[in-house]
Amino acid sequence: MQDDAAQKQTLLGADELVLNMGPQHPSTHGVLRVKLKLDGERVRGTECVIGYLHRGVEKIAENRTYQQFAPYVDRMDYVAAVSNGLGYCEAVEKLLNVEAPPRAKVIRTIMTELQRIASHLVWLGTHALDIGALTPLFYCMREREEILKIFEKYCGARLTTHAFRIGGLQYEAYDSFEKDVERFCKDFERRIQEYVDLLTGNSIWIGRTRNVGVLNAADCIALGASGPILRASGVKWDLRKAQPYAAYDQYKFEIPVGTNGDTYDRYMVRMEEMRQSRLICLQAIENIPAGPILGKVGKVLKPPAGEIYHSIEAPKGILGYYIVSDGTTQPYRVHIRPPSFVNLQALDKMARGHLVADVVAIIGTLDIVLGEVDR
Amino acid sequence: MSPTLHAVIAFLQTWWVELVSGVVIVAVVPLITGYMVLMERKLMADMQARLGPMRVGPHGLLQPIADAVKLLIKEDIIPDDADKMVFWLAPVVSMTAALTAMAGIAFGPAFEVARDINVGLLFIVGVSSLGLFGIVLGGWASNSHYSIMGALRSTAQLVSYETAAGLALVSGLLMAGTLNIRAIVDAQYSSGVWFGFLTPVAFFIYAVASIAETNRAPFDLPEAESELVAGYMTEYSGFRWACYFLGEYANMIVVGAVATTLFLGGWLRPFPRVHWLNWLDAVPALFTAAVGVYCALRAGKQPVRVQVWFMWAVALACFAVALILAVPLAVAPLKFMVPGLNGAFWFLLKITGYIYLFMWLRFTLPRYRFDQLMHLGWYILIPLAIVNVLAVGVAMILEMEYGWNRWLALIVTTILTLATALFLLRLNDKRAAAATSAVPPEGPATEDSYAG
Amino acid sequence: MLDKVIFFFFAGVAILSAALMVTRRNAIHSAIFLITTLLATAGIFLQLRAEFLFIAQIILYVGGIMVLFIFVIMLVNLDVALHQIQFSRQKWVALLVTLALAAEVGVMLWSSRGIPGQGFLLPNAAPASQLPANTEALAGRLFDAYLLPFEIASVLLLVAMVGAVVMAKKRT
Amino acid sequence: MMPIGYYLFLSMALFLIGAIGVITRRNVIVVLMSIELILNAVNINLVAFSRMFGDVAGQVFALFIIADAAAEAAVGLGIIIAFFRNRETVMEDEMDLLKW
Repeated sequence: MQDDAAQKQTLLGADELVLNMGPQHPSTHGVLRVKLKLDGERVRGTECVIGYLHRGVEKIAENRTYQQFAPYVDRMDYVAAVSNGLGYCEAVEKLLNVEAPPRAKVIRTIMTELQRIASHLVWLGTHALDIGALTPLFYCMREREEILKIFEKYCGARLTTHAFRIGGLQYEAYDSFEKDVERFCKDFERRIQEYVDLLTGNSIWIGRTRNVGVLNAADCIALGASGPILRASGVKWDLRKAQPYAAYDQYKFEIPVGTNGDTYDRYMVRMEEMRQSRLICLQAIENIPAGPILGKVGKVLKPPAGEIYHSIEAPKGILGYYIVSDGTTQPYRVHIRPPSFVNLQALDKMARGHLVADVVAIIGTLDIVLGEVDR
Repeated sequence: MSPTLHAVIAFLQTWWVELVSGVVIVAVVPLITGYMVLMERKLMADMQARLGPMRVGPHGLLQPIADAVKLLIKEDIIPDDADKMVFWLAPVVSMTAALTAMAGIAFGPAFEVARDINVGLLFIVGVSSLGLFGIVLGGWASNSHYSIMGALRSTAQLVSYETAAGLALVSGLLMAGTLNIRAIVDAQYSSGVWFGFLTPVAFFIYAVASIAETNRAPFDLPEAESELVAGYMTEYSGFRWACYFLGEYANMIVVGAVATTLFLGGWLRPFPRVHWLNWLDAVPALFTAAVGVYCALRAGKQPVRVQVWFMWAVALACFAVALILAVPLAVAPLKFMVPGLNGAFWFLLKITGYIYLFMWLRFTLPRYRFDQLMHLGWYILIPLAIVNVLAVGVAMILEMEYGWNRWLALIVTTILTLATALFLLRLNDKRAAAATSAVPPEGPATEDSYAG
Repeated sequence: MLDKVIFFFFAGVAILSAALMVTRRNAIHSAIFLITTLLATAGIFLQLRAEFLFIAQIILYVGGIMVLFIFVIMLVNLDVALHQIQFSRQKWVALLVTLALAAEVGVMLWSSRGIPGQGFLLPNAAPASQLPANTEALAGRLFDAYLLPFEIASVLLLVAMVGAVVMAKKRT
Repeated sequence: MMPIGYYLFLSMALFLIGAIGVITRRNVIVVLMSIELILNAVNINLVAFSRMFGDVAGQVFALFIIADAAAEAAVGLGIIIAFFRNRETVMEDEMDLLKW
């Protein structure tokens, strides 16, 4: 797209006006620059300029051993670090065709589901703040604090946890782990009702989100959008059910699906997902099987030459790992398919024809994290 | 002594009350605004499961002074090719408009600056609408693209909601029959009931319109942080920004005062003419005494010694005020002071309640989009206000000519207005639904997504 | 005595800001000075005990018409307008003509001063205290003797509104 | 009440300044503003005489003048916007065609 800086900016002339929602704009969830082509107040087209947070993670992976690269994975989607770690560890285990012990699988599932709730809480707080509701943010952060305490007690870190190891877990679950998770889940039921009271029935909230950023199923599939965005458009596709991994096949939970794929449906889908995750955690902590927490994996990992692609259902969507190994201790190539990067493609189609205020709501509902987009 | 000196002394003798209260307004209002900001931050914190400013003074009570000093010391940045004169003038206009409007308010039967000019209420509404210039010129002078858009938006919002507020006031004034503030409150005293209960629809419309007029809560679009950074206030910093802020909060007081005077019975105590409720006169003294006792109890628990003293000082101040309010009740010769002091207490209590509602809405409701905001203003509020004026007029005629009971007439007409309101809302929903379906989303028909 | 002080203050402000309004190059500055003139005139209305007009002037003129002016100036006042010369070429001739007019009216007022019954010495007005409440008197007169002009004025405003909307609509 | 002469001089001064504005300024908007100023001068006269004769008719008429000024400003500015959209300028000299 050629840069139309020479555009004549007339308030009255009403031909195209390029407005920069710059990298430091308060509501672009990190360093994303959106060039909005405006006709008066209506958006004619958007163009995302990304790369401000590019750290070259995939190049670094080529001269790190498999264990050394694990902490880098948490820095990509820093809001849902645990699920990144799970995806990477399972990918390498698949490469080594080693199976994590059942106890490790169950604890991994519990931690990932807690991380999904935490990630959705961050999304809900910032999304509501962008649309003007000041209070939900603090309620969500209060609940997220509980989850982060559990992570801290388990592996010492809150945000970039590096909780899992290739082949299983590093740390045994601390003794009051089950009690903490149960107390959180019991309390979370009442908390979700607080968000519902604040937002779901609120006519201004519905006014701002109903029929905003509509993406029908065909467009979703065409643009490769995944996760809550795909499910809100009516496509019932969730890797936890479609390609079960870790211990998801042992638990019963539904996949919430929306109807007309607008921001309100995506809000309802994510709220329902939080409830489902809570149910999974409750079922999981009833019987965490005893046994070892680390599979038969040597100190030095030399996976056989070859390549694999393994994807999991991260809170934002399908998170895929494509690893090519050349038999040495360091991977030949690691490519990561981040859900936020792919979902961001849908921004242009969603925002077209809406007002500037809606673009902010649409960026919120896409739930993108720039660490993941730029890698 | 020269004649001019005589003239000046004569002038001072006749007008010293007005001059003193004028000076009091200009000096005290910034302090009140500071503490309103603190009250808002504390309330917001309380509703959001956190503590709010706690660091400066006990429970953050000295925070406004710290804010004021900070704003005074802050560097005053003027954008390079901004229009110097207009850039300086805009915040001043916005602040003076709000402060002059306060001159018309009667904070109690005795405390009034502009000795009841017979266009009292209109004066307040008229002068406070001049604040609009502060916003427009501010947006224009800092010639950055964002602030011009913010200024244009807030002007459109102010102009359209002023119409709705004006019409709502008209239906209130129909009941009162006069514009003079003292006469309005006397009319409510003689009718024994507040006009807010007689014309509830007008009160509701005025409440909503006044929120929009002060750019607050669900209508705070101009400084919607998420979209246009800070609207017309983007380029302002330091003291100039404080002027804008002072103007906004003073405007809130003005709007609250107008609503209280016209709809909540000004300085009348609730149920003013019900004699067996006369013990309500003691409530002001008891209320302040209760606050004093609370502060005294809490003083012991303060961690830092200076905070203990401060809490004791606040407790003593409350007890002093309680004493001032109680003594005239008991001592016979001081009886004449009772209506003045109690009136002021009730007036301030009602304004605080009204502003508490403003703040409450700000913490809970998300923000309207600009077209929804204008849609609400023009398609729903203004027609409803017009219908309400007609309805109240009809009610007045029914009551005077045909001798209906006043309450019956007003209930009938309020139901009539609400019926039209429902009709309006249904009409709008149908139209809105038609509008969205009519606009074909530019979906795959025009452009194949696979093409990317 | 107080009346004189107030009158001279407001008159001075009015004339000064009117003069500034006419001479400013930037349209926004002249609009601001016009607003000050209007507010000063409102002050004079107050001094003449015409309270309702004082408020009408502030709300209608300054709050209504001047907002319109500033809006249009903001929309139209591009930097291209600033560079063009603001004053027409024959401004000195115009100045001369107006001063001649001023001199003529001045002489007329001054010469009639001596003749009783004309000029300054007209019957003295009633003191301020006996004046009826201004708003009520105005309303009374407006709605009985001048009801027809009142209706015509509302029709005039309606026509103006329709005209303005049609004029400013985009030619789509 | 002060002698009427003061008010006559004040309104004459404002009227003259307005007239100068109308004649010498090239920017149409400032011309329109000067006309508003002239209307204001007339208002002062009306109110002064109404105050002197104690008859409120003058003030009623002043109210009508304000209404008329509003109508005139609205239509005038409408014309200016329509003109500006076509010719990108607000200078009087360019308004030399009856139909463009």
